[in-house]
Amino acid sequence: MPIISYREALNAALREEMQRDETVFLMGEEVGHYQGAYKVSQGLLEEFSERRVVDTPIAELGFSGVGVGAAMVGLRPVIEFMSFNFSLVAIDQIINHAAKMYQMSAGQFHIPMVFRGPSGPAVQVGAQHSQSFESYYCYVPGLKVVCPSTPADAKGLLKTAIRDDNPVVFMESELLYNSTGEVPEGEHLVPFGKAEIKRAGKEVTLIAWSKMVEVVLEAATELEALGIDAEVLDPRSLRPLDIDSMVESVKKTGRCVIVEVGWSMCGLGAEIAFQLQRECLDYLDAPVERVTSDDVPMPYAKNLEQEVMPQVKDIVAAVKHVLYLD
Amino acid sequence: MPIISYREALNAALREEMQRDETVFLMGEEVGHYQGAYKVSQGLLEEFSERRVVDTPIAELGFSGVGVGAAMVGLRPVIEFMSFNFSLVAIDQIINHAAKMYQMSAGQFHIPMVFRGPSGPAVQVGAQHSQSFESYYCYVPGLKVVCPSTPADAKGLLKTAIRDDNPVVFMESELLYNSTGEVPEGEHLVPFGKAEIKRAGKEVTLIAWSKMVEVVLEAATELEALGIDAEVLDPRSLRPLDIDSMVESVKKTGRCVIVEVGWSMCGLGAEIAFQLQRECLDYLDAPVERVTSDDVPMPYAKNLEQEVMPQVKDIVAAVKHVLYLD
Amino acid sequence: MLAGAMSSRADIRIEPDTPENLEATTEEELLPLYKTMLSIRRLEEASAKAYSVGKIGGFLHLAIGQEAVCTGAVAALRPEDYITSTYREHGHIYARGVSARAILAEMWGKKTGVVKGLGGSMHMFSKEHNFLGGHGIVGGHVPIAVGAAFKAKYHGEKRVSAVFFGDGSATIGGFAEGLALAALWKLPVVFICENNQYSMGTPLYRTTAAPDITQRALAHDMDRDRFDGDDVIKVKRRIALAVERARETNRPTLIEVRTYRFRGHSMSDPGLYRTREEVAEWKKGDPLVRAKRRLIEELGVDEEKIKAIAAEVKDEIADAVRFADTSPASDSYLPYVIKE
Amino acid sequence: MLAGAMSSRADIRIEPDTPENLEATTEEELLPLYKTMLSIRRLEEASAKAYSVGKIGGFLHLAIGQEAVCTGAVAALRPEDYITSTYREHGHIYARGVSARAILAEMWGKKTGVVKGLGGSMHMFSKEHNFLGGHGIVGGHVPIAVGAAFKAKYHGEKRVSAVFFGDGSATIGGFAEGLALAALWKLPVVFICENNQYSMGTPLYRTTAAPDITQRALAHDMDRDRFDGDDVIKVKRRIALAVERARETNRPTLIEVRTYRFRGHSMSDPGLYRTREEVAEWKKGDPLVRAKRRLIEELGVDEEKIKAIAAEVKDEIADAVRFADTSPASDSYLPYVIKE
Ligand SMILES: Cc1ncc(C[n+]2csc(CCOP(=O)(O)OP(=O)(O)O)c2C)c(N)n1
Ligand SMILES: Cc1ncc(C[n+]2csc(CCOP(=O)(O)OP(=O)(O)O)c2C)c(N)n1
Ligand SMILES: [Mg+2]
Ligand SMILES: [Mg+2]
Repeated sequence: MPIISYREALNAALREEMQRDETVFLMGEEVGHYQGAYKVSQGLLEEFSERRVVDTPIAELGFSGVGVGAAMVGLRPVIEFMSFNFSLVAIDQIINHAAKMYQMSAGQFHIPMVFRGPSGPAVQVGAQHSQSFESYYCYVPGLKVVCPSTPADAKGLLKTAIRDDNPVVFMESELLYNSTGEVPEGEHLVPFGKAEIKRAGKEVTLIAWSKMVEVVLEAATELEALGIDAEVLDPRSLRPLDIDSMVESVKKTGRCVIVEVGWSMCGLGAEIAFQLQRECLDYLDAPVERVTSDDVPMPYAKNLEQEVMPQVKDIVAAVKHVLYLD
Repeated sequence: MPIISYREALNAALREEMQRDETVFLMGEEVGHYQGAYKVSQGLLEEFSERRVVDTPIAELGFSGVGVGAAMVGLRPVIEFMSFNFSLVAIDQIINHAAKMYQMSAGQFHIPMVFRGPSGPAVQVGAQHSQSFESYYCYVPGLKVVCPSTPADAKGLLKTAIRDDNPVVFMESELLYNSTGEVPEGEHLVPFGKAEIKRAGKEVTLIAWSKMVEVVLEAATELEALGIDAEVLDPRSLRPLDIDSMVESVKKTGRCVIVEVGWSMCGLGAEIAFQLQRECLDYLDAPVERVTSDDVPMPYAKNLEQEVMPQVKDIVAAVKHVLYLD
Repeated sequence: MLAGAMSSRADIRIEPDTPENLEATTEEELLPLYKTMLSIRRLEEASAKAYSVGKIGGFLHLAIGQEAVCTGAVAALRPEDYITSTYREHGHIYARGVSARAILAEMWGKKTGVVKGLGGSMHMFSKEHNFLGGHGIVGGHVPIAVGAAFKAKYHGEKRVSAVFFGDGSATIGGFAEGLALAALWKLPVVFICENNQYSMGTPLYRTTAAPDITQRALAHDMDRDRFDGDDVIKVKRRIALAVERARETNRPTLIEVRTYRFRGHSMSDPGLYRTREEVAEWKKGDPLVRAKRRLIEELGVDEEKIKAIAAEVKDEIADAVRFADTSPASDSYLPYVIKE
Repeated sequence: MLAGAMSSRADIRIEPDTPENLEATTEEELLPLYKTMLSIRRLEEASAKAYSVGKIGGFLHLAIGQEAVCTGAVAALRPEDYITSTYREHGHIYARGVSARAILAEMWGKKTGVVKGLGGSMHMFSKEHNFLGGHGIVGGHVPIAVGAAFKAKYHGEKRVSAVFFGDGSATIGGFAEGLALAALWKLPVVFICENNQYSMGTPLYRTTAAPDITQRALAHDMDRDRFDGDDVIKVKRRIALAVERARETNRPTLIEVRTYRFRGHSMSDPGLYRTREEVAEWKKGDPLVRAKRRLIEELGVDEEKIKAIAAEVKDEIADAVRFADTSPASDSYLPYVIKE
């Protein structure tokens, strides 16, 4: 299998789906002539022309709504946010329009549409550009939410998202664009709602998605050196959420740490923790623990930014805590 | 103590704070000449003039931003959303601007500001007008979030909110505007971060806020008839959240049901459940359970709407479940 | 360097190009439009009555007094053209061909409603009629309508997207962005502002600095038109000019139609912000009265014929009320959350 | 009824009223402005260098080539007037009086930075200087600036709020709403669009249907002005007209200043979307070169004097770099989340 980057994997998914289905188009700021702010859409304008690779003005609310309207009447829009931080100015279209159209119209109009772009902190981009809004989109019935952590998943999940008949919020990680891995060529579809066991283990279950999978795997290696055998799960799609796999794992290990790069209060990890204690309270040898970013707007200075984000050491400490080793 | 409505209590808080502090002003759609879409601002235009009771065009993002700017330079804006459903078009100002200004400016500019208005379902107002976004605002460091359930709290918490030096998201319930209760006259301040025990009990802890407190109290009465002694807690402010009082109660009862009118996934109840299992896992005789609205956009038809929302019977069933009586 | 020269090709009003007898009509044309307007009026009166006895819940926004706008505009469109509207959409969807039965049953929250009781008064949709809603967020539907036009151009269809919105919606960002994108991308959209002088209780002068909404088009060198909406034929003709321009050249137009709602913003609004005299003055321009007068006085239509139409309409609405009354309650919301 | 008559008082350009010798100046006026521009240029060059060796992280947006706009505009304002800007704000905050030391230390992420290393290049604030940021969300800061003007009018202060934004920001809803509210409420705002021809890699013609941004003012009968931004004196004079109108009459103005950034959008942008020739052409209008030429050729200033200034500036920036280099790292973010 060829080894390509997360960025290239996304690019391949877009390209293949646009080749496959003439109704798929890509729209967003700098997606065409500039080849994408993060070069995810490199080469697509050349191949598909301005008709299907549409550069927009800075008007997220407007072009998201254009996507919703186009989806209602038969196109399959892929809307790129230059960053999910900017989805806040467009969130009304996602939540009040895209997510509700199918129900409000009693099934007459469905919205086969993808909202995608980088999410989460990058490096030192400050308070307004470092946020994670998974839990906002997971909250809303009518939406699906996806967060790939590897190049293979990036491709397979994006292809699935584009073929899905519902609005899918597809959150990439800017910090992963350059990461590489084996990616199947051609038809490679990763289903929603199936977690992947990234590492099998017996003593503690670690749950993470997107960029945090990498950090957690690193922590697992460190834990191994300490003689602690961690299982690592990546849900991959957050809504639908494969709680069954998590429950199974926690029933086995009896302990769980959920790691996310967003803030703690009302983050998705809280939801997972709630469901886990509901499904396997009697199996829990320790409370479900969470590692998140600190409860502050992201500071610019590098040293502070690192302190704020979940570190390997924080994960190791949390695992020791649920193992009562601290 | 005089008995007045929730609406009148809010009105009194606004009036008193505007009398007390000349920098407080109210801004929003229909707040002035129309006397408020829900008449919360009745009479204020007459008393304080157009200078301080400002009717706006339909431009939530714009006037929220005007509030943020005015707050930076010394005013204390109270921004009314005709409904928190419309806060989605303004949410960028709340999250990216109001909540972050104090930190981005390293303490130079703070934002003494209230965003208020009705929240949650009313009666048959459909998918776009029936939502609850507590968890969105609770997620964000820099914000405070308040949800009064009684006229006395409505007054006391709004006065506290207006005097707070931080942006406060103050979510009222349209379904409570006509509810009445004793309200202290004049200086009545309810602090943030202090839950209230609405009913003492020994066998199960019920947690709810806003309109759901009423429903839960009704359920508690039914439970009493069944011989089940429930304790009911209303956190009143959701951020800061008085988790200590909840922990204390759950340590006593060993069981907990959290009731909220929003959706389940990533609702605030999940966060509370997470914190409870973390703080008192060993005291839990059953998993923390939640009762929420069904995971669907709100349908219009009355019968369906009622099915979707948490009912007394759902709460009773959940309590029976955590008591292993089902 | 010298300051940039001032030039703009935007200052186009339709008037100079307007054919002489734009408002001339015939019985064949006007009579069915009159009937449509009458049906809408009666349908909304029936809704008001039903609301007062609790058969309809939630918000109910009537457009009584504004019937010439939706009726004339829809008549200027072809069935394949898209229509998107606000929560005040009963007239638009009816004019588009959805039955009074399906509309009333919807408001009654019945399974037989046009969206099975899931949407109610504010959220009606009909795919069969290319009717894209029925939306509750001010401004939110505007880019959606632009999206429908985007698709029409994408496929090279000669299909127009018409979007209705109120005067109060002309300030919000969603409208501004939708308008800008349509202008930039040259999409076949007709933006129709039903300026009924108020957004809820707020008169126009308290929502916008300039009273002419179509000045918003000047930012984009967009074509625009502005006229009174009391004569259904004039509405049809003037909007048809924009529709055909959109169809043939993909050029969007911003249109402001001046009109008036005779009742409150919604059923809970007593309308204290306007004087009786003001309402009475506007009622003189009642589009139904005007159409009827034209039929009788100008076109020599027999009064009996008009009475017969009134009777037909009465029956139609009575039948629709019975249908709504006797239809089964809406019974499920689950199938429409996620499409499998 | 007849269609509404077309009338608008908005089509005011400053030009007709412009005093004859608007661009005339003296050494006393121009020399300090030249020095400010030079300091900004050197400051940003130092930033670019520091970025390339990793002393600065995140996004770094330089305004090299645009110095006459911030410098001239700030010179047209009084210290008590408010200024709000975007992420491309180094020039504005420097011209406002914040030291190169505090600015560079901020970008270095140091405790001695103007916001203690918490904001970085994009988010600088100085309450002492009535400088309201440094904002990263396109359009988001525009209503905030309107809010500062709201407060000025609320208290009857004769205080103006100036807001800077890019050409690419003229389409987003936040800008549209901010503009509309300022017009409606007659607030003392000066909206200054720094039209540097591109939003990131997108040229103006791909972001807006009409090339003249100030046409957005026509919607609101708002005053407007539009001119080239290569001469700092012209910028100062033209903006001063709007500032004084705002101060005296609370009337807002939308101004578009045509300018050009010589470098990429941010440090990661190689600027492939423009030709070498295009950049070279615009560099002929370099505001520093122009100011220097005016000083020497028109005002007869001694070249030595200018060289002395250059040396002073060099020292100033070198000192600031040293200061930033040797300052302690930023050490806490906790105190600034919630104000107690
Ligand atoms: C974003 C948003 N803000 C506020 C409202 C509440 N609201 C509903 S209708 C309305 C007035 C709209 O006036 P206008 O656009 O003139 O339309 P009309 O009702 O007169 O037809 C308001 C404020 C809303 N639905 N959406
Ligand atoms: C709402 C939002 N969307 C997108 C961005 C990403 N972005 C930052 S700057 C920029 C271009 C802005 O161009 P312009 O307004 O012309 O200002 P300039 O950078 O040229 O000074 C974009 C797209 C953003 N910061 N905010
Ligand atoms: Mg109106
Ligand atoms: Mg620009």
